[in-house]
Amino acid sequence: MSSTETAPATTGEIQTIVAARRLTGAKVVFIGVGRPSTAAILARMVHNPELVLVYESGTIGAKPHRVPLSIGDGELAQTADAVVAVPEMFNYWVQAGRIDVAFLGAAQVDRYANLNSTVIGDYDAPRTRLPGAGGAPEIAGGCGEVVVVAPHSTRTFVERLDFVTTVGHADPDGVLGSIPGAPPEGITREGLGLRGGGPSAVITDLGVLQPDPATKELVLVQLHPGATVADARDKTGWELRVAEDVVETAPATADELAALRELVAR
Amino acid sequence: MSSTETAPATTGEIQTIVAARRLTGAKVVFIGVGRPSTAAILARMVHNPELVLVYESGTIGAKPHRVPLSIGDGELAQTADAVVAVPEMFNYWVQAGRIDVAFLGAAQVDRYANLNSTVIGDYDAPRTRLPGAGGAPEIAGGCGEVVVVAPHSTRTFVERLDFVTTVGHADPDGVLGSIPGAPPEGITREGLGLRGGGPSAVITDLGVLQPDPATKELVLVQLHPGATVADARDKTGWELRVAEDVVETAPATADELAALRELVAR
Amino acid sequence: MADVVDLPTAIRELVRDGDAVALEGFTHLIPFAAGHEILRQGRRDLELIRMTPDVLYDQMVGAGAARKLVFSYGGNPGVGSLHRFRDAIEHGWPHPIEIEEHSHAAMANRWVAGASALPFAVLRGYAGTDLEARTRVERITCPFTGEVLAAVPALNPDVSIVHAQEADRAGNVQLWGIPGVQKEAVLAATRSLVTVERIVDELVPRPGGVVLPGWTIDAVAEAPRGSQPSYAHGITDRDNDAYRAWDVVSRDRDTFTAWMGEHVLKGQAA
Amino acid sequence: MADVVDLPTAIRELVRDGDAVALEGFTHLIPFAAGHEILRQGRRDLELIRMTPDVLYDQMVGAGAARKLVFSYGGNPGVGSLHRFRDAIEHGWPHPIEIEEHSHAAMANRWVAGASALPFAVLRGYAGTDLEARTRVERITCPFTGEVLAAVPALNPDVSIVHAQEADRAGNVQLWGIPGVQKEAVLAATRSLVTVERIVDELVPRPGGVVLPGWTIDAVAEAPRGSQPSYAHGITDRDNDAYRAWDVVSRDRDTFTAWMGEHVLKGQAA
Repeated sequence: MSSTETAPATTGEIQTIVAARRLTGAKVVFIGVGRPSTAAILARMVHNPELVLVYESGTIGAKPHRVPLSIGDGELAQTADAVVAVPEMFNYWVQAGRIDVAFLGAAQVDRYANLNSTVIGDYDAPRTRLPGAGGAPEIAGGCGEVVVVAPHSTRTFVERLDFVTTVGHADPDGVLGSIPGAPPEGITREGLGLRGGGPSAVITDLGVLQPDPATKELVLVQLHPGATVADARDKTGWELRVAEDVVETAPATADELAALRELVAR
Repeated sequence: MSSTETAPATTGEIQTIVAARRLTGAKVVFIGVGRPSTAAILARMVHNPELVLVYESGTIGAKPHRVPLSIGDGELAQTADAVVAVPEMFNYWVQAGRIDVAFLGAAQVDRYANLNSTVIGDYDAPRTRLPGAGGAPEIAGGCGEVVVVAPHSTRTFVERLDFVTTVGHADPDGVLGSIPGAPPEGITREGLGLRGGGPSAVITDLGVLQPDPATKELVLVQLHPGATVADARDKTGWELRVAEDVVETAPATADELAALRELVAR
Repeated sequence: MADVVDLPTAIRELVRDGDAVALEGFTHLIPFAAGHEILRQGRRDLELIRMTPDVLYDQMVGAGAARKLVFSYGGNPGVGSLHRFRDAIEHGWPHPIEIEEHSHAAMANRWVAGASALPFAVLRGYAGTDLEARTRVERITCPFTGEVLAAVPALNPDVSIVHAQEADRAGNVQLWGIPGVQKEAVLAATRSLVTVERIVDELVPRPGGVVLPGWTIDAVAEAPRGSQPSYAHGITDRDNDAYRAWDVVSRDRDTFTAWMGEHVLKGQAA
Repeated sequence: MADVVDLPTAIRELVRDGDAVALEGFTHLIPFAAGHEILRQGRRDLELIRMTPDVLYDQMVGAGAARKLVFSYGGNPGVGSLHRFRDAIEHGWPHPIEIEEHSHAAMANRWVAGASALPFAVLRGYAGTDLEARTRVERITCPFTGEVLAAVPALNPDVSIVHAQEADRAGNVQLWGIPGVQKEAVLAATRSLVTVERIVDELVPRPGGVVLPGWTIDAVAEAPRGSQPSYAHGITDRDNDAYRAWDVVSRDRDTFTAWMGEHVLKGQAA
């Protein structure tokens, strides 16, 4: 297919395509619905046909042809290598650390990639009540690494979460003071007993943030075509650190874009 | 079939037949191999066709046509209503108290129907090493009632167990001093936190012992045809209590005996 | 053996005002017909337990049947918010409800403990989160390694209700496809009801089949299409349009009330 | 993905002297061929873990391969004693072995904890028994009810080996019939091997089928009839006569040694 006949990638499409690329070398990915599911199916189509998709409904090795609306659609069970009960999924598979990569979304993300999916405002008198934890806390605790997929805006990228639903890199220097029970000098995820590596990237519609290997603070390391550092700073609710050598995201290839659009149209 | 053409029941046969009769009103029975298994299959043939047989191999509602050699014979899985993994069997079914009656054997039985299936002699220098606990401790802890099936002899019916593998009625008056950690005044099975009712009967080749409702000490309440109180006393390693109104076991009916012999011959 | 009865009879006999009631089914086999019958019978003041409240509990909460909600994810999967759930929590409509929320892993393990007659379950979880102060979790130390883990209390509802594909006339049940926590929910409850797509002469073992013997269940009721708009693997399909449409219906209190009157409360059998 | 290799290669790569090794299979699918290959390769000083040692561990203990035995029931089911097991414990032949014994419920829960990456499991058990002083069990208090329960440590062997009916060429495994603790044993181990009756082009889901994805297993080796004299449901039958005959063979040290030389140690492939 010639790219000259194809409309350019939207920011949402490039976000999905960048998420899919991160799965090129992965073995097993844990996914929820929406963009992460689309990205993982796209990765199987384009980059990594052997990628094992795991959904929290208990379907291991699902091979969906279409993007499922729920994480328990019948096609997932029908095509899975194994279907297990929910307790087994969380105990034998997630908690035991058998999953390489997990995709998670969130309503709020802080500079250490901690996540809020519980409530906006006060817990007892919420401005917006969100769905709640679901599998996220233990998925982020047990999987090898976590990739967060979220829209870049000051509503999402906040100085301080209204509620810590899921620990990313905690509060290693005590800057946020948001982890309950943590000492003033801060606490790491290892210090909390979490076993997986935690968030390795946050993929937004503007670019990619990654934790600084030493401080764990998120750093802008990559910008999608057309996005600027100024955009990213404007849409981040804290003073965003920017890498010295921000790379530009490689444009969506014709194959990626065609596969994505074909997938979404199924 | 006319009983005049049939050889009289052996003591082993009458023991099996009496065990089977105890299942006339039972709903769900947990059984091991050997005589208990034969008795439960016989009960399904003669007294209680709806009786649910559960084996610790995970087969629930097995309908064996032949007496299985092991508790995991293929016929049990083939004919079961459900087959579950061993952890589920012990956690969801036994521990949760879903089984009415369990049959257990033992190498030693004391006057409170506590059982030894671990060792004869000293644990560290055994005279005879027995197979060990298997499922017995938790089966006896969780099932509604336990029926012990054992040969009547002073080797089996002992004053004091060499090893307490399985608690029956513990040591409610401190007479035995055999329950580890129990106070001198004794301890009941309820005091140990055991939930099922414990042993309701011990069926031997001579008769039936049942715990006194108040003291829990085993009392001879029934004698099989031809057996005497003196026999039972001789073959019991403690001073056996005998009920005032010992009843004689109803002889094996022609139907029972024919069914049992047909079953064993299959 | 389970009594095989009609759905209104089963609900009348098993569900009482004030009960802790679990209608389980993880994205699959959600017992909508039974939930609707509970609403038609006017049950009130219920503690509603479910990992994923979904559209069904949105309807039950919006109808005012819930005193308390115990859950781990209150969303309309792939669509967005549960608007009645939000309205109850954010604005106390139609009346305020108590909530007790957990993570999925904790809820799943609470079900396992309940089915096992254990008072609690152990997991690696909750450390560092604000959930810990808002829910029922304690720290427990491993007596062998000294490691500190989370303990969560067993779930043992008064009644659990699940939907399955098939039962035989003795009330033995088989379900297949995504098994969720249905077995655990039935085994953990004091009373239980299974609604089924169909009653068959004999259960034929299926790949992935989970069998619940009839003697572990109180009642079985036939409810064809009883998990719609969720689905019964191999028999009905998930009605994704109905999930999307619910987003519109449920946004407005009056629209919701009218819809419930027309589609749920007026109906007679499920 | 699991490597699909021949059995001698698999054992050579996965089992080392001194390892804690579990060959599991609860009355069904007992991995005899793999155990025999371990003996042929002369592995020594093993900690042998199995709920039901059965004839296989009687052979391995009698052959002197075990330093320690971890188990819950050491009998020849339906026949009687395991004479080599008894001779080792009662008389230290061919050398003394350490034993660590549990109840079935405790061993099963130890496997669950091991597969779940938890350091311990909780059960109602051991209270009032002499086992408690002879094994690894601690008391633990429920933080919600105050009830005192038993805690047992997780099992996490260096290697687990199980037998199954089928694998595909990518090493995905399916077993059916009595599932025992095989899944847990594989998932709890650092390394794992599954021997199978046959390699197939595609795994067809079966009623009661338990699937272990190839990516959770280190190696798969074809071993037709590899669980005889136990059985592989639907493929081979339990050889009850061999279990009865073992009672005679194993009673006498010399008879045993001769039998092993002829039937196990001289053999080449499994």
